[in-house]
Amino acid sequence: MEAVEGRKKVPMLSFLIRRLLQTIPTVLAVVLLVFVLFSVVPGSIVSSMSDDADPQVELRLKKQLGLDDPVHVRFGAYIAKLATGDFGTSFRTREPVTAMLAKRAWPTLQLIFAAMAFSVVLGVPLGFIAALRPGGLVDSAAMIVAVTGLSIAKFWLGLVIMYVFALKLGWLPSFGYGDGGLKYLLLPALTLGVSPMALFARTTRAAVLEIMTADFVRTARSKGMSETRVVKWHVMRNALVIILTTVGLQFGGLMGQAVVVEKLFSWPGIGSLLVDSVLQRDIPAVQGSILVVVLAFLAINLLVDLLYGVIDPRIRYA
Amino acid sequence: MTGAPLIEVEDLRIDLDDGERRVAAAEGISFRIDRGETFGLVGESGCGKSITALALIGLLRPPLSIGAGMIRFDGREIQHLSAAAQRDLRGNRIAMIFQEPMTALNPVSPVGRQIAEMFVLHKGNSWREAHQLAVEALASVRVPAPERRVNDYPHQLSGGMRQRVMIAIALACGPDLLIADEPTTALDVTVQAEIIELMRNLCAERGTAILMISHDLGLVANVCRRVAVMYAGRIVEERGSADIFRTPSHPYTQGLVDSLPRLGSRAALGRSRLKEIAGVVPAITNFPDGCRFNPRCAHATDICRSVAPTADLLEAGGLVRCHHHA
Amino acid sequence: MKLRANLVIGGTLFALAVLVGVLAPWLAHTDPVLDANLMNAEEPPSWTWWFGTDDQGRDIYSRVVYGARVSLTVGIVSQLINSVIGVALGLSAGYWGGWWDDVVNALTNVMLAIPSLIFALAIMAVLGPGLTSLLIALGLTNWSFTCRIARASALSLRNQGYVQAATVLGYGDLRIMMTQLLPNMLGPIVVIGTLGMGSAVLSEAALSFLGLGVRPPFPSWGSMLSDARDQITTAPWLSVFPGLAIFLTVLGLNLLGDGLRDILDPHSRSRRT
Amino acid sequence: MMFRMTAIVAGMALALAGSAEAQTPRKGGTIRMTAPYGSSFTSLDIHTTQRAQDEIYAKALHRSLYTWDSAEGKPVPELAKEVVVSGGGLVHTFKLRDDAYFHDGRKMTADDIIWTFNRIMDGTKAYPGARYVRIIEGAAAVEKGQAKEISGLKKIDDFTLEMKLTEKVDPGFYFFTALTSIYPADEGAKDSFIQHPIGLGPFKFVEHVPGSRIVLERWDKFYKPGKPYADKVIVSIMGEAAARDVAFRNKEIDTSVLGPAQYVAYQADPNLKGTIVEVAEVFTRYMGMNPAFKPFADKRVRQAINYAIDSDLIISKLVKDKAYRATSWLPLTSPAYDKTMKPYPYDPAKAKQLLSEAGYPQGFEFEWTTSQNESWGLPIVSAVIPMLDKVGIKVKVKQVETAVLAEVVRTGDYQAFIYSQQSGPDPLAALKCFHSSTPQPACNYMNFRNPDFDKILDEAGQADDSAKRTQLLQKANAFLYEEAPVWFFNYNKAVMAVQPWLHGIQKNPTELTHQNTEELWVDDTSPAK
Repeated sequence: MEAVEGRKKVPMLSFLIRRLLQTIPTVLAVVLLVFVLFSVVPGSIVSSMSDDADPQVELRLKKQLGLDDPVHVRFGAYIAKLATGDFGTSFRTREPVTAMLAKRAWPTLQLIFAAMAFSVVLGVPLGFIAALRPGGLVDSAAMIVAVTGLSIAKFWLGLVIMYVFALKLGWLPSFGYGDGGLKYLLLPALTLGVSPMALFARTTRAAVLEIMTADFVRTARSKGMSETRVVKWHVMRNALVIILTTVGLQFGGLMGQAVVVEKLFSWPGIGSLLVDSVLQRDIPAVQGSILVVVLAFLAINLLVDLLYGVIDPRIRYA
Repeated sequence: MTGAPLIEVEDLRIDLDDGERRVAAAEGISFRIDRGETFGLVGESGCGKSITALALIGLLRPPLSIGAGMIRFDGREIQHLSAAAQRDLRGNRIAMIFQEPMTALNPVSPVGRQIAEMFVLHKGNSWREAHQLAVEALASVRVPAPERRVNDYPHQLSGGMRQRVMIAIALACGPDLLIADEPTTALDVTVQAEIIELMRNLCAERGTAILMISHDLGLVANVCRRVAVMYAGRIVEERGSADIFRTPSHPYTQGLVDSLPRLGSRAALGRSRLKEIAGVVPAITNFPDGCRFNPRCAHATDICRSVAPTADLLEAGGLVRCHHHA
Repeated sequence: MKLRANLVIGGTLFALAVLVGVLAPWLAHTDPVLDANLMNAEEPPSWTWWFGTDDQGRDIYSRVVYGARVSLTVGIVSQLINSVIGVALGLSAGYWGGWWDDVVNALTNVMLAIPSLIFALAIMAVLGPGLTSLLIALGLTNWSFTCRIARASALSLRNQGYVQAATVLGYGDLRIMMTQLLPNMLGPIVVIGTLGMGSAVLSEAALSFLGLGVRPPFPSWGSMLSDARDQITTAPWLSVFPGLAIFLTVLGLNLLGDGLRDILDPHSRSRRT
Repeated sequence: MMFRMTAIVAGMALALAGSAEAQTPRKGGTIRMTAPYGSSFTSLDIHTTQRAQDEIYAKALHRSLYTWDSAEGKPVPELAKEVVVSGGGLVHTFKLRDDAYFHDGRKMTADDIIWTFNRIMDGTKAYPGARYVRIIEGAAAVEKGQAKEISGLKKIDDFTLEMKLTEKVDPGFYFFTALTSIYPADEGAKDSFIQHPIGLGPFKFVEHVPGSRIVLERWDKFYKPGKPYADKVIVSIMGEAAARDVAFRNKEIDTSVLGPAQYVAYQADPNLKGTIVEVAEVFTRYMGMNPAFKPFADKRVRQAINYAIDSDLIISKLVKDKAYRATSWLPLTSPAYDKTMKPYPYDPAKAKQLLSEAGYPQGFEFEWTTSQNESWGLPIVSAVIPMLDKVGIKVKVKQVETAVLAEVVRTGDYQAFIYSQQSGPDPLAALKCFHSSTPQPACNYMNFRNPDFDKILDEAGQADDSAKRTQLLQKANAFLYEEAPVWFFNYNKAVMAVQPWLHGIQKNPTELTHQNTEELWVDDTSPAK
């Protein structure tokens, strides 16, 4: 008789746990990488604290911070503290890095998710529309816009957006976080969202075009379905699987670009903290910021993996 | 051949437009199928049989299009109908089963839903009703435990099961014509017979005509009452199934019959049986002048190389397109 | 038809940029660094100064022309480093498998987890600004996709008949990888490389903006654009021309990449690079 | 027609501005300042940070023993009503205010000041303010861990404090910055303090959004009657000049520090011209030359460099006149500035001649360490390179981060560097940086050692008569001109754009962004509520 594959439903929880365990080596490697990288950084650490500290004070300070210990001892100590959620103390502000990061996390999340929402909401439909009449006017226009969006230097685009929407049109505030309200979020999110939007439009178009040639689309048409229904009932969900992959990966790119956008718009996120800390040799803060970005990225991709299961039944958490 | 035919194709030409020039991928196609009749279209891949089927159901997509000719369905010309009117026929009165059940079903949609769509589209049922009808449809194609299976996704079913689902979809609205394009080619040999049997029985029960498309003359002759053989975009011979085996008139048909294994061992062999005709099928863009079979034909004469043969009526019934037919 | 337009426009733009870079000494009117004359500072574009002059009186046209050298060096060399690393790791991992594959996989996961611009920023901070640092920073941080593709192709190719035949003939691993596997995966790698060059040029601009770019006085488009941002209203030509140079070059590379993909890698239209 | 219209409107705006100045200060409103030096504040513990950025908010939140009086051009007592000097100029007795309240409502006493200074000298913390407090006798011992409390500080009663110094200097120059802000005793050591700082200033802390802004509101028990005027002060962090420009034009902020390019743009714009406030700051920009690098050991080479560079041209074309030509070390606003002094003229021939005399007729090559800074960094270096090239001197540029440059300068790990160094307001302290006794990491970055110079400076330090003292300081300054340990480039001209509705801006030469916020007020044309 015909073999029938059983339906194995591994509980999502165990999948989650396994995936979390899998990320531990990655996280450790990132910590090690950043740690080693910055153990060779030029410029003494104490000089980031005070201009002309007494040499004795400097020595005492180094000892206090454990900077005289060999690298592996320092690394061990750092990991041990990390495990308790302690990212160390900032050289620059003398605050716990954990507290600094906590204050910066929300604005960055806001910015990244707003940019992501904007780029998905605009880019995906644009790609769909373009794909419905490949080679047509809409398609050509959309793809020109998309490839343009991918080819512009981000900070430059941000400046232009700032000039146009804040100064010339006067619609929105040009900078800052204000009271955290939406109007402050729009311009930075727009700036950040343009290139992923372009990317999503292109990916979606390519995905839809590819799926439109699939056999099951022909089947759907043979059922007497209109093109709109074909797209809605059969193409959309399949395209989403591909788009979702791009979205997950693009979060990483967004976090990188957020550094530029946050600096330009005086947005108080992890990115501007990172740049500040890098320029001022505040190593604990640099390590903390990078680590948080990496953790966030891994978490988001875990979420994306879970979403796959919702969208694509072929994926079972086995 | 009594009564008005269900579908009548007259002098159909299908064009291939690759942007620079336009060539006829198939031309001069004429045949008719009566209500409840089984009709086969046989030929090597690339001979134009599948695009002919797609033309009937209105699924030709660029670069392919209908260049000339007429398709009359149930007394109505359908080749120039509006897209919406064509959609009303499609699935509802003309249905189609495809070769590859693995890819012909949407991988991210439960099979039940894919059946239910038919009822929602053509019968105006609600999704809830359609779902119930889908269970019944699954049962009718003898899928075990249909209440559970409706919620399965295609990857959870075996090849044979999937093709049963395809049949359920195709027959859901009780169409007048079922086009089956190589319905069993991708399946295990043991499953093939079951599927053919199922399809034939269901169609017979409902009075649905079948247009079966295959490279396998034996299979088609077994299922269908009449058979047309296509070569290089043209129908070269059309006969009753029994006749075509006994007295093949076209040299190509002859070759096909000769290449068939003896009765009884037919099912055991793969698809390499057509190889025994010497030479290769010409490319669409490079059809030879005269009779298109002439480069491979043992009986070819000068006229075969210059003048395209017309379709001649045979005394015993049927048509053949050969200067030297018996 | 459209496919060719991509290729032709993209190829032309990129070739033009390369040509300008190569011919810089002949195309430029003045030395981009030494011919500064503060008496000529901030002249708008004219017949004498085609693109105007900057605040130090240097000819922007000549600087943009020479800037092509720096920016394209950054784009091409850093991407070359990425491609070599990616292919070497991916190919060997896919071919040999085993523990080495695990190691490469883990490494790739780490690289994927750190956004490349942030990683490049960290490396630049450690190495200090400058062209060499930039090449290292951008060359070490963007190879994970190349690696994945190379690994996947190697995995699927190593069981092919002709590869196994080569093994039977006693070819060495290196020889098999170089002669049997590499040529068969070159298509997608070239496509990723082309698009990667474009993003490297943009990353250079971004790092310049963050204060960690190429070390002047030698001009790069990114540093010129970044330095000109305060004068966007008073002396727009300072930013327009390097900005245009970046835009056209990256646009060219993107179009070229698309075009190449259609030809070399037709099955992966939707694969992200 | 258009032009006349504009002129009339501009004229009206001027007239309005003029009459507004005459108005009595309005109570209420919000002052929206900007912090332009980077994308964050370092810390809410102002003792830990010496960045100019942080003092911007600290001027509203905190008070020190002295404050800088921009009108007088010197530090004046702030928390003391009277200062009596005795003991040969070493003992200062402060009669403290009895009406200064911390933002938690507690009255300030002498204990708070003693506690604060002891804290700053905590050697385990390396507070940058230690450099100032060290002038008090016994402070260094506390820093080294040899004593618990500074012996030179004595509480006479709650509102009388005696301070004994190690040197005869004006303590005002040491205790006017926010680095020595007075904290409430004990409160200042609590963990909560860094989250919610408490000071003596005219505004109290409301919130800090790290990387974005600090919000402060009026402190009703501030000791100056009727002040502060405004209800609220917002200090927004805006490091990007281009972004700040948009925000200022868009009327989203009340103050914006201008760079050279924007200085020109604002001067050219009739709507913005009136917003410009400028002041000569006490910073000297220069190229330091390492005497350990052989060519630079020769005075003639150092002079030749001063002759070879057309500093005036760089200042007018590149710095857009946003600087004053440096004659020697002491800046224009310094009390000991000699107005008769002339800078090195641009004379490449003379430079070549000096180089020949020094044995470098073909020139030489040196490495020049620089930051990216637009006013005293790379752009300047780039402009100088071709000028030095003309006299045969080749330059290799080494670009580093500002933080690294500070380190390079302190350790002497350079052949030449370009820098901006505070050269005031106290001329004696400024010139002390060239005294042999001053170690290189402190501020003697060129490791300058010259007994003749030391002698002049020591005399100046001992002089009781201020005219005599000034004369000696001028002599020392002229001595530096001759020795040319550096290329004297320029003194900074700080430029800030201020919206027409913000009044009371003080031209503070120590740092223009550091404003005594209680003097500021906004009229009702401000778009902020």
